[in-house]
This record gives sequence, structure tokens and C-alpha cells, in this order.
Amino acid sequence: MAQIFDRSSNALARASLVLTGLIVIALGVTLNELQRSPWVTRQGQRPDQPVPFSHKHHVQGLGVQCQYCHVTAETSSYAGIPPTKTCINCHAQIWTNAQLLEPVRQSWATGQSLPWIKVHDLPDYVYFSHEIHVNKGIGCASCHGRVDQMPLMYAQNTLQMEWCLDCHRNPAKNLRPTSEIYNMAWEAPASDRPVWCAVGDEQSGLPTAQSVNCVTREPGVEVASLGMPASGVLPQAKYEKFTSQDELGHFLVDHYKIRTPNELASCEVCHR
Amino acid sequence: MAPREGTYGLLAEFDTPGDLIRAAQQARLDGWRRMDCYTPYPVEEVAEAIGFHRNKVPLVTLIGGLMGLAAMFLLEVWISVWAYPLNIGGRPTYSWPAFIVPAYEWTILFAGLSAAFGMLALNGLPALYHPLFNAPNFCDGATTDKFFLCLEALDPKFDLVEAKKYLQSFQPVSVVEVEY
Amino acid sequence: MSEMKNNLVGTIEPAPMTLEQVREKLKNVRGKRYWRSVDELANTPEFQAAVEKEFPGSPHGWGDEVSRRGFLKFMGASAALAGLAGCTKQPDEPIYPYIKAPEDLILGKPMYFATAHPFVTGAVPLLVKTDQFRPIKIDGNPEHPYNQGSSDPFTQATLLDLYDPDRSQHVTYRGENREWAEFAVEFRNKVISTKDGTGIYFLSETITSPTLARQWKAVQAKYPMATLVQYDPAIAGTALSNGLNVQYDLAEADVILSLDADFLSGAGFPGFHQLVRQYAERRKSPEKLNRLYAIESTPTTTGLKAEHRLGLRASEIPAFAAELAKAVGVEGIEAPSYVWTDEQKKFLAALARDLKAHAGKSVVIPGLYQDASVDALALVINTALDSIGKTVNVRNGLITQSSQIRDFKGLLTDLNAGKVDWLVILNANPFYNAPADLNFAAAFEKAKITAHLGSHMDETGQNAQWHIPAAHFLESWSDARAYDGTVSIVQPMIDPLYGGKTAHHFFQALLDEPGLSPYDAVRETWKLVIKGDFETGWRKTLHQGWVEGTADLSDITFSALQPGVSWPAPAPSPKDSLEIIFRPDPNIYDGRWSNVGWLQELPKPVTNLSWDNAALISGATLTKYGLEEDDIVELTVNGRKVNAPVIVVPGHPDNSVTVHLGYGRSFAGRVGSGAGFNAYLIRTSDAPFYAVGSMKKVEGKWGLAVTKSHFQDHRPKLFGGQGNGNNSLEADEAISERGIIRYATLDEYKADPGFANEGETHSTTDKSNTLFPNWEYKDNAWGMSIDMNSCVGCNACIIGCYAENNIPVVGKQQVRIGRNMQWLRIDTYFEGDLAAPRAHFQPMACQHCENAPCEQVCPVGATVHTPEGLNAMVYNRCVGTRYCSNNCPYKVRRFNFLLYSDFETESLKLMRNPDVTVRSRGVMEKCSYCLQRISAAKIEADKENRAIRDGEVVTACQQACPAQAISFGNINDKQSKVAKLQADERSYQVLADLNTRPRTKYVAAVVNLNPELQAGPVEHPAKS
Amino acid sequence: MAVELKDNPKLDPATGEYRVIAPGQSFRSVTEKITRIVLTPTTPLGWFALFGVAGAVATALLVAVTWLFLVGVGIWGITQPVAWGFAIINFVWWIGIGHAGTLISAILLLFKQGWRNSINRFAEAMTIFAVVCAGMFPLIHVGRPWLAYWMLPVPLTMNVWPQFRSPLLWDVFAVSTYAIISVVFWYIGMVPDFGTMRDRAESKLAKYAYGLCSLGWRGSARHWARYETSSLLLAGLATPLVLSVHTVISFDFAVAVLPGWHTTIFPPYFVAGAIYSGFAMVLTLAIPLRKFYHLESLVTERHIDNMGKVMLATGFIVAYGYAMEVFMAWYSASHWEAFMMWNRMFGPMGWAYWVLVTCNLAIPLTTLWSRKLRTNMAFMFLLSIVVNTGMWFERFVIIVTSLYRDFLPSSWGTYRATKWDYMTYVGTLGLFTALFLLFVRFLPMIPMSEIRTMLPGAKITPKKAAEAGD
Repeated sequence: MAQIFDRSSNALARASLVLTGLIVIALGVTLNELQRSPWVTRQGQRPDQPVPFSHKHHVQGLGVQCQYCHVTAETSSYAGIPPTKTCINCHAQIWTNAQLLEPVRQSWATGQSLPWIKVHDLPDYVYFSHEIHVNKGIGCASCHGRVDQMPLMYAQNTLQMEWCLDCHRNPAKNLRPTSEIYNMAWEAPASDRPVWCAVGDEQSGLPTAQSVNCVTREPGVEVASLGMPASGVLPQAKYEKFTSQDELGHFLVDHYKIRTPNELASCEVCHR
Repeated sequence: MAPREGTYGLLAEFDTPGDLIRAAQQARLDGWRRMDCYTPYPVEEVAEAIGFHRNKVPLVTLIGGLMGLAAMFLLEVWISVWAYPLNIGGRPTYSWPAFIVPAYEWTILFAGLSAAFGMLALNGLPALYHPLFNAPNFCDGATTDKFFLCLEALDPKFDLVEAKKYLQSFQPVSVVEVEY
Repeated sequence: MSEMKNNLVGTIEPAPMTLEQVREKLKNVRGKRYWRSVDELANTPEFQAAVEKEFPGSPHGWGDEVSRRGFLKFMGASAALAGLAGCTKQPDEPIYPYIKAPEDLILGKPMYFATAHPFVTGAVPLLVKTDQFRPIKIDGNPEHPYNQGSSDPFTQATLLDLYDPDRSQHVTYRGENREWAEFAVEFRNKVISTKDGTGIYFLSETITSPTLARQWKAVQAKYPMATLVQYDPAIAGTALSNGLNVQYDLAEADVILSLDADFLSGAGFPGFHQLVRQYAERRKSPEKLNRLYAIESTPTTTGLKAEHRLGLRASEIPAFAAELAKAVGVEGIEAPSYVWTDEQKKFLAALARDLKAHAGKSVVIPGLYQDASVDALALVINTALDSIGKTVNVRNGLITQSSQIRDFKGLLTDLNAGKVDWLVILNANPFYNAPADLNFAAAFEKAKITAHLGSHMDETGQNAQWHIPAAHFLESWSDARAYDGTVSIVQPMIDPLYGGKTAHHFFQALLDEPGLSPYDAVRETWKLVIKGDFETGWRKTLHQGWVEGTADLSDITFSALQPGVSWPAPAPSPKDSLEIIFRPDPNIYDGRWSNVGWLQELPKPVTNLSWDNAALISGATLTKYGLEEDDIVELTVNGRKVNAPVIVVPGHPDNSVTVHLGYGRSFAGRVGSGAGFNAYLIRTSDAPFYAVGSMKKVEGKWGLAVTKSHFQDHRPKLFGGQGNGNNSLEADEAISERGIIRYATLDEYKADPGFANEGETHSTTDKSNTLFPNWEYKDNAWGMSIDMNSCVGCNACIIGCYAENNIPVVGKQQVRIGRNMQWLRIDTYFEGDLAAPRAHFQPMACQHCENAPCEQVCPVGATVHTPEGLNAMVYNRCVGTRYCSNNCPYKVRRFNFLLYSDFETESLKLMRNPDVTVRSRGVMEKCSYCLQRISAAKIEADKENRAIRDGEVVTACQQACPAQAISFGNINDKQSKVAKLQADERSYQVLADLNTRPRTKYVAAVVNLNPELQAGPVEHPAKS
Repeated sequence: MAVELKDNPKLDPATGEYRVIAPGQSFRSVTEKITRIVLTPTTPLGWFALFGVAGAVATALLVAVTWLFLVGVGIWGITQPVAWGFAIINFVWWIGIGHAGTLISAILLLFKQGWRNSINRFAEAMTIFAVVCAGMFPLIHVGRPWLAYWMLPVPLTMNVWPQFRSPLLWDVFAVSTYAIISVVFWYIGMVPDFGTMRDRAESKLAKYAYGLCSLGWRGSARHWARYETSSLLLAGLATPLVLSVHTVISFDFAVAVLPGWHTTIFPPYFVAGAIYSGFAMVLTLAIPLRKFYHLESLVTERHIDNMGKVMLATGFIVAYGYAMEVFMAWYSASHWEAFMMWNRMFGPMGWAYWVLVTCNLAIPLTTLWSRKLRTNMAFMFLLSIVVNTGMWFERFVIIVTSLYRDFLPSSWGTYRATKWDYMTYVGTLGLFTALFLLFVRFLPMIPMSEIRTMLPGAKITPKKAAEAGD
């Protein structure tokens, strides 16, 4: 009898040891990927909405401004979902009997709200405020992506805590002039795409937009300020030229009085 | 490795550790090197007899321990000072006294695991199949109350007939040939 | 938390099912499926029952309620675990936008509206915070001259009253649902058919609304025979209900005497908000300290705040008042002969001397629940002391003059005489609270048709043929007079949740325009008063919250005030007889709020009793009757009996029992039904305030929930005790040993202004004597200061905190084992001999220690310090080790041992503050310094690139406090109020020697003792 | 003594001490004795009976924990201010018990205490099962156990990490390390015996099973050499480890500010207490075992006697700890301490303190002096139960009576355990017993290879060795 195990068993034994190790590692990797996967975050998913509303068509095609529908973005924590009336304003005249818009007309007639599905849905214990972001130079597109290119709405980003922190720890890389907040096509400054900014004399007590002025064309004889009525433009001398997001970002951090990463990454900023 | 063929070695069985040690010492004096002894419990003298004095287990353990220490302490410092610095009850982010404890535990953990698995690895275990198990008397004795000396065929001095004679000279209980 | 996503509907009849069967059902499912099927299962009634059986619930009201919701807790777990399986993957959440967005509504920003809380002792002007037109927080109207922004527990709690899920929701006739119109028509036609209103009777709560009064006058004009009877058990028979309205101005009063007047403990006393503010104002700086004497028949915060307190049995007080009148030199006063103890004599003499010494700057306030002679005597004394017109003003009544008890008796006579065709009961509950001797129920039978307007299907609603749900004052238009006479318009914040009606509807239904809405009716009333263009004036009125020029109630001369008139004070009852004193409950008043969980769970001032009322007696009486606390006794007043638990109250007069009204309801709702005992059962119309009775022990224990331990100090000297068991162990420790309470007499303060910090080493810790350098706080550093001299322990702050921070109600059973969730508690310590103690009230919430012990021990960093020095609790990070609570020296952390928050009841969801997370099971929570308010202010300030102004952030407790004892702000800003207060030499930190460096500091009290009465050794501020 | 010598074969004439192993044992007889217990095809009915009971009790634990997860920790008696109750008490108690195993196998090995050999295997087993019971509690006692993994430093999308200043987190590392090292040490110790089992087993299954576990052990001299070094190293590591584990657990309390917790004497006092209760538990197990399986010849009076001595020693260290607490309460002149001590002794829960004094000091420290009693099996068995009770109450006193009356008198409260508390506690006893029964049934409960070294046959006469020399 002697041998209990066959010759091959030695090799087998060693192999199985190695395999176990590999499996453990694989498991870890999978879980790590899983928690960030769209399956969990819904990133990029397009839920079935009562009406297949196309931001692309309305924003890019018709040039409707963000605030036209999302009225309170600048004044409240909540950007606002347009009431049915906002749709009807136009659709009382155009596409009055398009099949697609039936639910809208229904809602208007019956007084029942359109049950939209939240695309950007934060956990209930997260307190996000649109107003402060919009007033401090974070553009819509920074979080929501190129909405003007989305036929159907989806979440561009994971909206996970690590994603929020990524910016809260270094806002400079996403800051843009408040005048450019709603500019979907805004791109970071570059040598061929410079930005000129100037700081007003009176800064404190003034809303950010009025204390700093930025323009995307050489301020000179004829100034095209996107930020303020031409009257408010400051003397040419004061303008500083920026050719990279980094420079601009840090300039804006200083003059928009953005709080320090330490403050912005503190728990109570988002959780109460 | 391709299964070898032929003789693995000659196995001599003894009743007492004393006999085994004597035989082993003699064999080593006579220039045998590829040999090994098998006992049901640790007998230090035997290992000495076949000239096995130092092993690498302590070194492996030391390295393991140091790794554990470094790993945990660095992790702690990275987390508390760099990754997410928070004001915890007014304590400084680099609260090294607090970091000592987990680092200490991991030192022991890694050292311990290295000691155990290092030993097994150095012993080439697991080795579920071994030629010696072919020897009829080995299994019953080696782990209970018999003491074995094995001269391996790989030894340059090895010659089946000679070796058998040589082993007989120690008046073992038996001498058997072990196949691969 | 992910549980928040779960909704369950309806409550189902439980049927028996064992947990074995449950497990059986779940046997073959695992993992996520397992939890899902648990959810499904959780919906089945059997399951509910099973959980109910297993769950440690209580036999009483809310306890059952909690266990009835046991399966929800189950849900909590399952949902959370399911969440875990998917790494907190969220389900789809719908958004329902408006069809047409309302004007000037900014979603996410609150709106504020001025209104008033109509209350029998005078309306409380309010500024109500609404979110999407849902009232979510009630506070005083800061503009209003009367309460200047302060409020009280009742007013704060009316919010929960509005959202009470047990409010009646349908008009019913003999139990079947009907429409209001049906009733209105029938009612109107019937009345018209009577021509003159014969046989039409109204039984109403006290009418405080000028419009309602006007409407009634109109009704009377039309139907002269129609009768209106007002009855409010809490004020019936008091001077107030008799229309006498004497107002006190404590701002100028150096010496105040309370003759059983509990004017510091709650809105139950007319003018509470103003009196407290004026009283507290004089306590803020030792330079202008007033001196308060209290002579009272049952311990109240008023008496315990007093420099000198004399406990007398209720019936002794009139006699004592007479003696006092004589002593201050009023002629012609006859005091009944009575044997006063030397102590009492001494007190009387010293008091009289002191009053005379401060003639013109003194006030004598008679108790609401005393014999009429006390009111009169007080007036006489005040006159003699030349206070009338200075600190005392006699004014027109707030309410229509009538003697409620007499009228009520009249109604009973007519009922029994069968004269009553229609009895319409307006917001009254006589079935529950009518005097026991009148046997209302029997008489009620004799009325032909009965209708009941009420917010709940209460005892009376059960018996009336018609029941009409009443609208809450936040749901309907009306008006009301505040104590100082100012009229506020009561404007609704929200449409009636259940189509409730008001008394206005009833009266209007009988007039020419039956359809006229209360809104129009109210406008009618004020058209004449508001000057200038009405619409503008009206809008201004609504905006500011009161009608201009209604404040001055003309002074009237009270003929009886001529000195020399004799006031017969009744003779006290025999010394050894047992007196039973009836008082409205400090929390649920006359029972109208017994279904308000916040008030039920709120520990009552002085006793710290929650969820029950009890027979309050002195230690001596306890021994005399051979009782132990929590024993059940049978109280008897001429033949009528009720069983009550006993509890000892320090300073209670001997041979005297205090019982609070408002408990023992049978149809209050899920919260109030079955809590406590019904003291109305032994309260008769001839002795509404106190009666002679008897007490005897019966079997069993009651199981009271008292939130504070109270032991007597039996420790021998060796262990730092007094040896005699007379003192409170807690107080001896807190005051003489641990320096938690620090105070001084005026003389001691003058001698050593820094007394509060003597021997203190750590309050000014610097880098040199700490292992770790202190953290720097550059920008804002939030801090709080609490003035121990001003705090009167009225509990307004606690209810304010409840509403602001979505704090759950946990039920009696949980409170009993010490799991109440209030973030803020008022610690009460009884110093010295428990027979005649001095009490100290200390509001205690998270101290936001800079070196917080809790943070250091949290393994997951769920509680951390913010750059502004807040001790932040991150609920969603908490795993619930509870280590922080163990390591908190102040024990101010609260843990959700079970799923306490109600994620199920829809109406309660409307009430929640959207800016505060609703905590779920297994999570630690605590005071956050109202972080949500700080954040809001910060965002505003940052948008304008400016610093936060002092006073821009107001915490909920600070806002509610009528004594303005709490200040909050940035201690880095040396100009801020709080910084100045914290710099005050009387400011000290509790447990400073632990070097926790609390951000909350307390201003030590200074008491202004009368040298003649320096009774007993006054404890000196503690060494730390 | 002299009397004993004459008529008591169990005594070793040379030393007058009890023998470590009864005379007349050979390599084979020992091996037979030990392997038979495991390899016999028939399991004694008693075993089944006991296992049935233990299993049933363990099920109670399962029920209690299920309910706990579904409803919440509120089903326990914990409250404000006593936020820790049975769960943590049991945790500390079980961990403490575990310590004796490691001490016997590691520290006594380092001190070359031969007598330990017969008992170290099941002492270690006891350690592991105790740690299993203990390790459960920190996980289930948290409010949201499904999130307990947040205490591990793993990269999550929150970017938030454990907070390393918390003693609880230290526990996580200490206890997990302790568990892992104990298991490894235990297993490595069994490898050669698995070899023996493999070679003695009849059934094919058994051969395979033990064969796999033995990793193909064949007793080579070189292997033995490395094996011995490795065991010594493991022992050398386990020793500071075992000391650190209870030290760290004592930090849970010592690091806190609470009077009665905040004291520097805790580490040594906890460790001593742990060993004290641990040895008690070893006795609780050893005495019935040797009787039931007729191992008197291998687990002799000597072992019981020695363990009694160890208990006496550690008992006195514990006594010193108690004494110091009282002394410090007075000497520190700190009111907190003084009050805490008074409250502990004479407060509403004073009875618990006196229970622990009786069970831990009064009874054992007076009786353990007598060798007669130390070698009286019935007595020692009862005593071991008493001490275990006492040590449980020690933890109760430390945790509950410190918490329920702390700094602010206003927040004083009380504590009453619920049926769920008791179910959970008793349940762990069942689990422990069940596991232990499985161990004695399927694994060699006495280390044969180590026993062999102590048999007369293992003696190598110097004369012969010398002969071989030339």
C-alpha cells in the first residue's frame, strides 16, 4: 500500500497553493472595480423618462439657456426641474400634437406632475448646493458634462465621494470665470486660447461676479466682455493674461475667495 | 519534474535513536553526504550527525517582520497625514505614539507567517508523494517508534551492493532498497 | 441612509405567527433575495404580530406604538443589508415637478410667515418657517414687542400637533362619513327654525379671537336666546377667567414676590414670555440683580429659582398673604388665626421689611390657582407698596368677562332640564375634563342633537353625534390677542390637511352670509381699525404680524383697591389633613397636547418625569404613609377615587399632594391614550385648585420613566458625604465636589469676582502644558455661552431642538431604560436639605470640546473636528461602536439603539427639517450647534465674499429661549456677544480640569440673598 | 510527604514531585493511546450526548445574533450611559481565556517546561476556539454590523480611512493577528502528528485527510531541525503577541478618560487576569477529558498541580491590581477616583464587586496553597469554574460600574441585561464546547512527537554517543 498519493500530487499541491493566492487577489480586484462600476454608480445610464427629452436639441439646436428651465441654480441649493408650464410655453404653439409630447399635454390637462427619473441622484445624507458652486466659478459642464451633446440625459460622472473630493481638494483645476458658467463649450485657457482677468478695487462684500472680470478677447479698443456690461470693464492696464488652467485656476482661487482644500474636504461641508 | 526511475536509495532501520546517531556519524566520517535520517520526534544530535547545523528560517522571519513593521507604519502615516488629514480631537495628524500599536502587531503577524511558511517552503513541503513511502517498513515506523538512515543513490559513493554491505555493518533491524 | 428610501403603507390587523414560521418562510432563500423576501414578509400582518410579540415594547401608549412599528425596524435592517450587498447602490428616485411653479417660491430656500399661536393665557406671536409651504419650524416673532422672538414648549410643539397622524380626518355623523355642507345646512336650518335661538347651546373653549367674539355678538343679535358657554379646565375659576387682568412689569422691580405664582415655568401663566425676559434681563449682570421670593404650594422652577423660597400648603397661602398684608401696613385686614412656625414668622417679617424697603420697586404676583382673596390681597399689597401704575397695571380683560364655572354649571342645569336641543361643542372636551361632581356624561345624554368640533376624535367626539375635524391654527385664518393686548392675525401656512373647520365657520353659518370665509371675517373685523388704505395696511399687518395700535388696554381703576377694605382670607385646612393640589401639566397642559410625542417625552421641569403624571409628595409624607417611590396610591376626594404613582419632589410641602391634569386620556391617540392617570376624576367644581382628601397605598408598582437618577447622600464623611441622608447625592457631587455648578452670593461675588474660576488650571491651557500643541482655528471659531443666572429651566430650548433637528420620539419603555434622544437636556440639581432645597438648572448639550475625547476613540473617524472647531458627527460614516459615548465626560451623545426615526408615517415626513439627515438605526447622534444653520449662513456670506456677521447664526435653542440665556457666535471675533460673555470672569467650563477645552462656557450664577434670611450655609463655588 | 512517597507510585522518588508521565510508557503505547481516541471508528455515546447539548446551545446563539441583526443592538440591555454591556464583557473574558493556551504552548516552551507538552495541544485548541467566540463580539456589537468592514484599511470610493488613534482599531489588528498566529502555530505543531495519524489510519478517507494535513511529513532530520527553529521562533513571537493582545484590550479602557478606566495599571493587570482565567479554563477542560479518555498517565497530577501553582501566582498579581486601584483611589487624591472606588464597592451595583473579590481572591488564594487541594481533581474543577465566574465579574465591574456613574451626576443611569444578552453569552459557551468536542474527536489532542521526547526511550546514553565519537 505504502504510497497514499500519486506522483502528480506534489505538483498539484503546489499548484493549488499558488492558485488560491491568485483567486484571493482576483477577488479583491473585482470588488474594487465593482464598487466604481456603472452598475453601482449608474454613470452613463439613460433611464426611461416619461418624455424622451433631448438636451442636445434644446440647448445646441434651439440655443435655450440653462437657466430658462433650471431657474434657481444661482439662488438655491436646488437647480430646479422645470414645471410643465415651462414646456407648454413653447409647445402650446409648436409640436402641439406630437405623439412624443402626449405626457406633457396630459400633465398640463390633468395637473399630474411628469414623473421624471432622477439622473443625478445623491444619497439623502449629502447636502449639495448649486448656488455656491455656480457663484464660485464651477461650470455646469464640469459636473454634468456636455449636456448640449446629450440627446438623452445621463450622468457623466460617478458622483461618488472620491469624485467630489477630487475637486474639493484642488478646485483650481476646474474653476472658470463666472461669466463662463453656462458655456458648455468652455475649454481651459491655452496659449492659443488665452483669458484676460482683472480684479476690481472693491472686492469684499461684493458678489464674486462683480469683483472679478474675465474676458476671452484681448481687452483693448473694443472690449467684448462676456462677464459684465461693457460699462463695468476695468482699465486695460489691470488685465492679466492666462494661458493655462493652472494659472487661471490659482488666480481665481485667490480672487473668488475659494476656501482652502482643508476646509472644503471637511466632513460637515456636505454631511449634516 | 519528470518522474525519475530506478533506485532512490537504501534505507536502514534502527530501534533506538542511539544506534541511528552512531550510524549517521560514522557514515558522515566515511564521506557520505547525500543521506538523511528519519525520526518520529526531533533528535538534535541526528541533524548534527549528518552535518546539518544552520538553517535560514530565522533570516526569513526577520525579513518578514521588518516588512510588516514598515508596511503598517507607512500606511498609517500616509492615511493620517497625507491621504485624508483630519483634526481628530485636536490631536496632530502625525500621532506616532498611536501608530505604534498596529505596526507592532503587523510586525509579529508577518514574522510569524514567514517563520511558519518559510519553514515549510525550505523543507520543500508539501511533498505528499515521496519515494521513501514506498519502503514497506517506513510508514509504520518513521512516525511512531523507528529510526531510519537513508543513503541516497545520488551520492557519488553510492553503489547498491557496497552500500548495502556498508549499512549492514551497523547491525540495523533491516536494510531495504527504495525505488523512486 | 438607505433605509430612508423605504416606504410601507398602512397598518394591518396582527394575526398570530411565530418567529419559527418566519424562519420557515425564509429557510430556502439567501443573500439579497433573502433580504428582499424579508421585506415582502415584513408586510404581512402575521409577521408584524410576530415581531410585536418578540419586540421588547411597553404596555403603554407609544411603547405599543413602537412595537407595532417593530417590523419597520426589521425593514431598516433588511434594507440596509440589501444596500450593503450592492455597495450602497440607490434605487431609482422620481422627481415630481410643479405644473405651474408658485410665485416667489425658491425651492430649497425656506420662507417665513408671521402668525400667532392663540392660547388661552394670551396669544404667542410667531414667525413660522416653511419649506415648500410646509410649516417646519415655529418660533416667536422677533419683531413683536411682547415676546421678541422667544417662545415656549407648548408653542414649539404645536408643530407636531399639526402633523399628528391621529388627527380626525372626516366629518362624521354617528360614525359614518359625511360632508361639512350636510352639517352646515342642517344646523343652519334648525337654528333658523328656532327663530330666537332657543335651545341652541354652544360649549366652547375660552374665546380669545376678537373676530370670533364679534361673530358671536352678531349671532346673539340675531338669536338672543342662543347661549354660549366657555369652559377651559385649566383657567376656569381663575382671576383670568373672571376677566381680571393685572399686568406686571418686572423690568423695574427690585423685589418680586410670588404668592404661588408660577410665572417662570411656562406659557400656562399669562405673560410668561415677557415676565421671564424682564426677570432674566435683571439677572444678567450682578450690578442690577433683582431678588425673588417665592411662597408656593408645589415646587416649580419659579420657586426653585427664587433667592428665598417658602413651601406652604395651598390653603395656608391666603392666610399668609393676609398676614403679609398686615405686615406691610394695610389697614383693616383680618388674617385667620393660624399657628405659624418660627421659620415662617421669620420669613414673613424679613419679607415684609424687604418689600417696604423697596416700595414702588416691588411686585407681588398672585398665583393663578389660588383663592380669589389672594388676587385681591396681592393687589392691596401692591397698592400699599405704591406699585400700581409703576410695576403693576390693572387692565381690561383679555377675554370676555364671565365666570366659567358658573356658566358651565348653568349649562348642566339646562341640559338636565332638557332645555337643550342643540349642543355644539367647540374645541372643548368636557367628557374628559368636566368637573367630576357635575356628571356631565349623564346630562349630555339629554341634549337632542350634539355636535363636536375637535382636532381629534377624543372622548367627547366619541359621544357626540356629529364630529367635525377642527383646523389647526396653522391651517386657518383667525386673530388673537397677546398678553399685552396686541392683536395678531393668525394666518394659515398650509391648506387644512384634513379639511378642518374652525369656530368661525360655526358662527358664520348662522349669519346672513353663511359662506363667508374666516379670512373675510377677519378682514371685516380689522377694516375699521387699520388706518389708511386698507389693502396696504392689511399687507403690512400680515407681514409684521400684528395690528398697529391694539397694544394699549386702557387701565381701569379697581374700586376694591381702596386700602382699608377687608379681604376675608379663608382659614387654612388643619395641619395634619392631606391637601390635594390640581395643576395643569407643565408639558401637556390640560390634556390638549397629550398626543404630542415631544411633550410627552419631555422630562418635566423639577421632576424630570416623562410620559406620566404622578402624585408629587415630600419625602416626609412618603415616609409618613410608608411608601416608596413608584408605589401606587389611591387618592380620594370626598368619595371619588383615582390611582396614581407617587414620586418625591424636593421642597414639596408636607401633608400635601400635587397631581397634574391632562393625563389618563382614553381617546387621545397612539401617543397619549393610556399615559398617566386622570386627575379630573377627583377634581370638583367647588374645589378646582385644591381640596382636602386622603391617600392610601394599593398594590403594585407603576413603572415611572424618570430621566434623572436621584439618590440621597448617605455616604460617611470618609467618602466625602454628609452622613445624613438629607441631601441629594447628585447635587453634593455636582456642586461641592465636582464644580459642575458654580455660583456665589452677591457678597461673595463682590469679594471675589473671579470665584467661578478660582483654582482653575486648564481653562487657559497653552502649548506649554499639553503633550500635543493646540490646534489653530483661524477663520470662524463657533462657541456658545449659557447664563446660569438667567436660565429658568422652562424646556423651550429642548422642544425647539426637537423640531429643528428631526429628533425621534422613542417611547416610554425606551425612556425608562435611559434611551431618550434629546440632544439637549436641562440638568437639575437640588442643593442642600431636600426638604428645602436650592435648585440649579444647567442646559447640557454637546460641549464641542476642542480636545474631544469622543473623536479620538472612533475607529472609523465618524466624529471629527471641523476647521471651525465644531465637533461634527457624520451619521453616514458611523458604524455604531458607541465608544464615543462611553468616552464623553458629558454623556451628551445619543444612540439609535433601534430604528427610532419614523420612516413610515406620511404626515410626519412633511414636518421634517429638510436640511438635517433623519438618522437611522445603529447611528450615534448629538448636538451639532445647528450646523445646518451655520452652513446656510456660510454660503450666503461666501456668495457676498464677506465674513459672517455676529448674530447671523442663531441656534434653535437660543432662538426659543425666553430668558435669552443662550448666546452663540464666533469667539474669534472679540466684538461678538459670545466672545465678550466667554471673556467674562464669571464664565467657566464644565469639567475644565479634563482639558477637553469645551467651546460651550457657562456664566456662573450670583444670587442676591436677603441678609436676614441667609438660611443655612450657602455652598461656595467648588474647587476643581 | 514521606508517607506519600512510600505508597504513591505517581510520585517521582528522585524529586518527590508528581511524575509528568506515569511510568511504563513506550513510544508505541503512547502513540496507540492517543491515536486510538481519534481513529476508533466508534464514537462514544457520551460524546454524542454532549455534542448534542452544546450544538443546541450554539443554535441559541445563532437565533440571538439573527434577531440582533434584524432589530438592532437595542434588544440588549445597553443604554445611556452604559453603552457597552455583555458584548464587550464577553469579548474581554473570552480573549482572556484564550491567553492561557498561548502561554502554555509558547512561554512554557521557551522556559523549557517539559511538563507542558501533554497539555499544550488542547490548550492551544482552547485558545483558538476562545478567540473565535471573542472575535465575534466586536463585529456583532456595533450598531451597523454590515458596515464593520469600514474598520479595515481598504480603498473605498469614499476615500475615507480608519482612524488609527482609536484603541478599538488597535483591537482589530491585535485580535486578528492573535487569531492568525495561534492557528498557524497550532497547525504547524500538529503537522508531524498528522504524519503519524496518516500512517496509523485504516480507512482510505482518513489516510487522505490526514495525509493532506501532514503535507507529506516524513520526519527527516533536516526538516526536524528547521521545524524546531520555526517552532521556537513562533513561540518567541507568540509570547510578546499574547502579552500585547490583552495590553491592547486594556487600552480600550486605559486610554479613555473615564474614572475606573483611565489607569496605567491595566495592561499588566489585564494580562495576569487573562492567564489566571485561562488556566482555570484549561483545568475546566483537562480534568474531565483525562477522566473520560483515561489519559491519567499522560495528563498527570503534576500538570494539575503546576497549573494550580501558576494560578496562585497570577491570582496574586491580580490581587495586587485590585489593591493598587484602591490605593490609587486614595493616594491620587483625585475625587473622581475616590468616588469611583466608593461607588464600585458600596454603590447600587456594589454586589458585583464583592462577587469578584470572593471568586478571584477569597476562595482561590486561600486554598491553592495546599498541594492536597491542588491535586484534588473534584476541587480543582470546581475552583476553575469559580475563578472563571470571578473573572467574568471583574470585566462586568470594570465596564458597567465605571460607566453607570461617571462625571456628570445628571447623566447617571443603570444597566440591566435582557434575555438576548444572556442568550448570546450562553450561546458562545455552547459554540466553544461544540468546537472543542469536534477537536477531541478528529485531532490528536496530545502532541505525540513532543510526548515521545520525554519518554525514557528517548534518552541517548552518553557512553554510546562517546563510543560513536571515535
